Amino acid sequence: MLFLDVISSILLISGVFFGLSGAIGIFKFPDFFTRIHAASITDSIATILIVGGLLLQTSFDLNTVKLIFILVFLMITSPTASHALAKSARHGGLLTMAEAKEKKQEKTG
Amino acid sequence: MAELINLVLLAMLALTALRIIFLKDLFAVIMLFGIFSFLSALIFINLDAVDVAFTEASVGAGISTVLMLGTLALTGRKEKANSHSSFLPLVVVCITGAALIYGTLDMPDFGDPDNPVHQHVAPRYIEESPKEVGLPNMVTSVLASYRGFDTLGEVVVVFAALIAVLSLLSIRKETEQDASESGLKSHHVLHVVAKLVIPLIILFALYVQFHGDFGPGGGFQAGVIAAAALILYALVFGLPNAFAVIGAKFLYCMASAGVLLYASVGLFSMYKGGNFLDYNKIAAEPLAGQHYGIIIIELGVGITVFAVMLSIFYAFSSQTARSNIK
Amino acid sequence: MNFILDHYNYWITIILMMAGFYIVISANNLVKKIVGLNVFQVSVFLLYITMGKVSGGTAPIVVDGATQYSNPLPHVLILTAIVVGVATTAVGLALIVRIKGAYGTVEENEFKDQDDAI
Amino acid sequence: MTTVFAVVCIAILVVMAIALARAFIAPTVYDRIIGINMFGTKTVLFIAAVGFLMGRPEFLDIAIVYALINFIGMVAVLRFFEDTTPVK
Amino acid sequence: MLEQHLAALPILIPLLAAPITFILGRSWFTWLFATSTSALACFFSWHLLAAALSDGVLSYALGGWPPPWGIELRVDTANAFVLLAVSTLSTLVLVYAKDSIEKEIEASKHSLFYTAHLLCLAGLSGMLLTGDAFNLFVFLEVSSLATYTLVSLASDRRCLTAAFRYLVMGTIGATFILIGVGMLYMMTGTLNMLDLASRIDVYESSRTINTGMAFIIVGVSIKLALFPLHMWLPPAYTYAPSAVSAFLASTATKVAVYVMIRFIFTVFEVEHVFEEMRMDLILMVLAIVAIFKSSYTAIVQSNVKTVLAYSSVAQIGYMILGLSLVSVTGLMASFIHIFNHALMKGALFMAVGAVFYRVGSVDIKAFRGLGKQMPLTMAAFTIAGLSIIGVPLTVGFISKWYLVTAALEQNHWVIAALVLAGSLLAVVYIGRVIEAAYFQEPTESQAHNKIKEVPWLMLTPMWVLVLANIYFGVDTSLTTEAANAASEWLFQNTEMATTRQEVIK
Repeated sequence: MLFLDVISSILLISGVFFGLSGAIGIFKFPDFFTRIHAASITDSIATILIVGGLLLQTSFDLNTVKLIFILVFLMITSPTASHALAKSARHGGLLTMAEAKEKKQEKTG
Repeated sequence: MAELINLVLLAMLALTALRIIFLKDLFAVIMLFGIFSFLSALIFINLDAVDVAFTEASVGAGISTVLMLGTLALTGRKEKANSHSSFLPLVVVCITGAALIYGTLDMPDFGDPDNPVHQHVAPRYIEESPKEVGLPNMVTSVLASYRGFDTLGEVVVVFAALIAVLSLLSIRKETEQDASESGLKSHHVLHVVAKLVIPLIILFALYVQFHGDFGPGGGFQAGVIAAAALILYALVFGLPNAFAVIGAKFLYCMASAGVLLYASVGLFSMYKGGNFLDYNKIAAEPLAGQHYGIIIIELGVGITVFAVMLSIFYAFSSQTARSNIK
Repeated sequence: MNFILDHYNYWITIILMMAGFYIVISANNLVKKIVGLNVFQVSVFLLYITMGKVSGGTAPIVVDGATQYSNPLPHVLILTAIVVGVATTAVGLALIVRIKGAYGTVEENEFKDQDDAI
Repeated sequence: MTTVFAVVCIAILVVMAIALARAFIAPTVYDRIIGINMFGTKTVLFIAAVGFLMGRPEFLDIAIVYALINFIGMVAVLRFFEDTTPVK
Repeated sequence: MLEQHLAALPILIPLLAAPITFILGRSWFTWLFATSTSALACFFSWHLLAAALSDGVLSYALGGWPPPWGIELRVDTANAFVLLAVSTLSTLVLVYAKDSIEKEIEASKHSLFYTAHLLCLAGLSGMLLTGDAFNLFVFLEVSSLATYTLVSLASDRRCLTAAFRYLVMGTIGATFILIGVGMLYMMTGTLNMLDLASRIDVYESSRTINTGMAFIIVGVSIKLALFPLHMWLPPAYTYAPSAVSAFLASTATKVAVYVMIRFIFTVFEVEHVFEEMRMDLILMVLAIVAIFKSSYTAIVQSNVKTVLAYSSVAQIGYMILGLSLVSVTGLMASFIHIFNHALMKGALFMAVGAVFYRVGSVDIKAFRGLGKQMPLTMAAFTIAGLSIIGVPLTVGFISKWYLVTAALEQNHWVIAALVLAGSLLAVVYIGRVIEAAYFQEPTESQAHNKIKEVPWLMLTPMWVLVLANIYFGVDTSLTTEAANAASEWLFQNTEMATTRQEVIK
């Protein structure tokens, strides 16, 4: 039992670490597409780790099923949402940092 | 620990509310309102009100936000600069706030078990309802049995909202040509994922409907979640496709049927010689009667709420589609 | 000090209520008015739920080993009130859509001017 | 184990606060939505963790609701962009 | 079997009929169905009043749960009396509506009109009969939502902004009531009104209770359009369809007045509200300002419906004035005026609606020369108008008589004089319309096309109300008996409040 506790603690803490790094990322990265990259990838890994850590704490009952349901659901929807958002932003005319630089150069040059 | 979480969440909530006041971009206002609902639902969980949190999350953050966005798509995103003075409103607010603060001075301490609230009516619900009504979820017992008439009123309010929205916005069936226009047609990933997710949501709605006696949830929440599944379908695949799945006329009948189903339980108990909504009289055994009664009325609530929420969404959405095509 | 600790919850709720109330009466844009109305109502719900909490209690769903449950009655009342709130919101938003169609604006002073002009 | 849960809960709260800050002040609308989306997913995890912290994990239902409402909200936002951005 | 459920039937019948009306769709059968259910509700409320007069209080425990735990319907003479007025007016308005709404509401929305009307009736009945403070809020919202719908059904675009303003004000009012009820609940732990009354004693002079009371009174004041909070009412009544104005003006605000009376008398003790908090002074001043300010505004309006709407605000002032006198006679005057005002305002709005039906406008210019062209309608308008003024042999006289008597009982000479002066203002605003109708020549355009009398289905309910105006002005036994019983019961009830605690336990 203790062994499980240790593993789940490690999973939880590392999940939280990824979550925090993602949160810092959405402030620190320079343009929208890098920021969404930081957010979506850490979101997924943090979800897997934290829900995984919690799963080890259940005693294989209805709660386990619900946690797995949450995991599956988030794994499907979260990346989809990020993808669709990036796509929307692209359609809305948002440029990456490199493109913006290029455009600027074209204008000045 | 619980107090700390509570304090942090309340602080976040207050900041969100203050941010809403000063934002001029209405889209951001609505997004922050969604967060506001989410946060308040978190506080509800922390204060042990799981059923309320369930409802607030699905209604406040879900349905309300979707409807507000639908309205905003028609009315424009920017709030214009406010020309009239904000002095009088501020005075009114300050007076009201001062009155409320004055009122809190004699309020009982937060969370004290000796508060009058926990001493008078509630003990019976907590101690007797598992025996009298036979359900582990006391909120469901009180909602559906002790205060069943309130819930009937609540269903009627929802029904009245349908009447109001229909009298204002007509649901219009679109032609084939429009059908190709609406929906998020460029997002292919979304199409696949939505097809995958919608059955899961409906399954979950059914679970919430029938598990509401034992855990958080019940007819209202289930109705909203089921409606959310179809709203997702309509958002992704376009309104005409959603009409093909479930038509407006059918929804109207469902909405009425739900109210009538609820009331018919009451009428049946009157026929059996009890008062209105007296489930004890429905079956030979009072406990069994309570059980049947609650299952049926929860079903009635679920049906009405599902139908009304979806019809209201249809009404808003068909306006949006119309303006977009123009 | 104890008094503050025992009442801060109410006070924050009141600040929230007043923030919502201020938005309702000061906003010129109807959509924002409706948002304010919602903020106002949700804060009132918080007031109710706050009073239902018992320290050391748990959610009012019977579970083995629990002795203290929080008060279920405020929860029931607020469930009803939330539903009423969403119904009002829906009607308000539908009215806004129609007002936009009829006047071409959702700013209160602008359509007032239009009405006065007639 | 309780301490681990407590630490996890607080850490998630911090992440939520940062995401909220992003939603408050954002260079573009899309950044705001990133903040909100992140806030949503972290809330789901928070509810799950708090359930274990409080010793009543059966309230995971609410986490599921959050997850799906979050998704529907995102789709509604995308739909809003689709409806309001003029077609070229 | 029905005897046992008498208290619940006036709420349940329209409540159940509403969804059925909605499914029935658009046909004359829908109208017949809605009208007959409303008539049925009226029939039962008549029985209910009879039962209340003979037996005193009727209590009905919904769901079979005994009061503080379950929801109770509590019927006494006071609410049975108001209920009778509400359900009677509802039935008459529905009869009237069939032809009236043809001109004012799109055909596709007729069934929605009937559904919303029945929902509104159910909500108002629920507000009157319920004995539970939170249940009151729920029914308040049912009736409010239905009211917003009814107001917004008109074809004039200004009805939309009127309905929106009404919605915002109404929701603020309802939320205030919610806050107030929450504070009461917090201090007592109960929601049942009787139980609240007995437990509030224990916490006498609590600041929370007083704040809660203030919020409830302000919230209800918004709903009943007490003077500074009345801004939603004139546009809503002006731009709503005529049948709706007739129904709302004669019922919705009256029910709110009753709710206020009920809270003051049965929940908070009357001594506490009026003697310690001095609410009577505030209410009295506001009522008098309402009478003069609104009557004056009514005089300068050109839209006749707006005139009547402002007149309604003034008349609400009279009701509150009666209440603020804090005596059996004063309260009795309020109750009599609640009933009588329903009769007169119903008839007046119906007459104006009839003018709109034929002429297509309700501007005062449109009334020129109508005395000859629509003799029956204008005669109805005149008699009901005289009743508003308070001419003897009409019900208006009876209300004013009791009000003045109540004021004189307490030697408030000034107030008695002010009531009479208020009537003089009513002479002006009603007189303007009557003058236009009888003594001015029709305008060019109107003289050409022959204006006929409205269909008999519109005339009948109008004249029923007009005749009731005269009948109850001559034979006052029913109104005074019921109102007297109601107000005596309420006053005696407050003295019992201290001893009731044993009864509950």
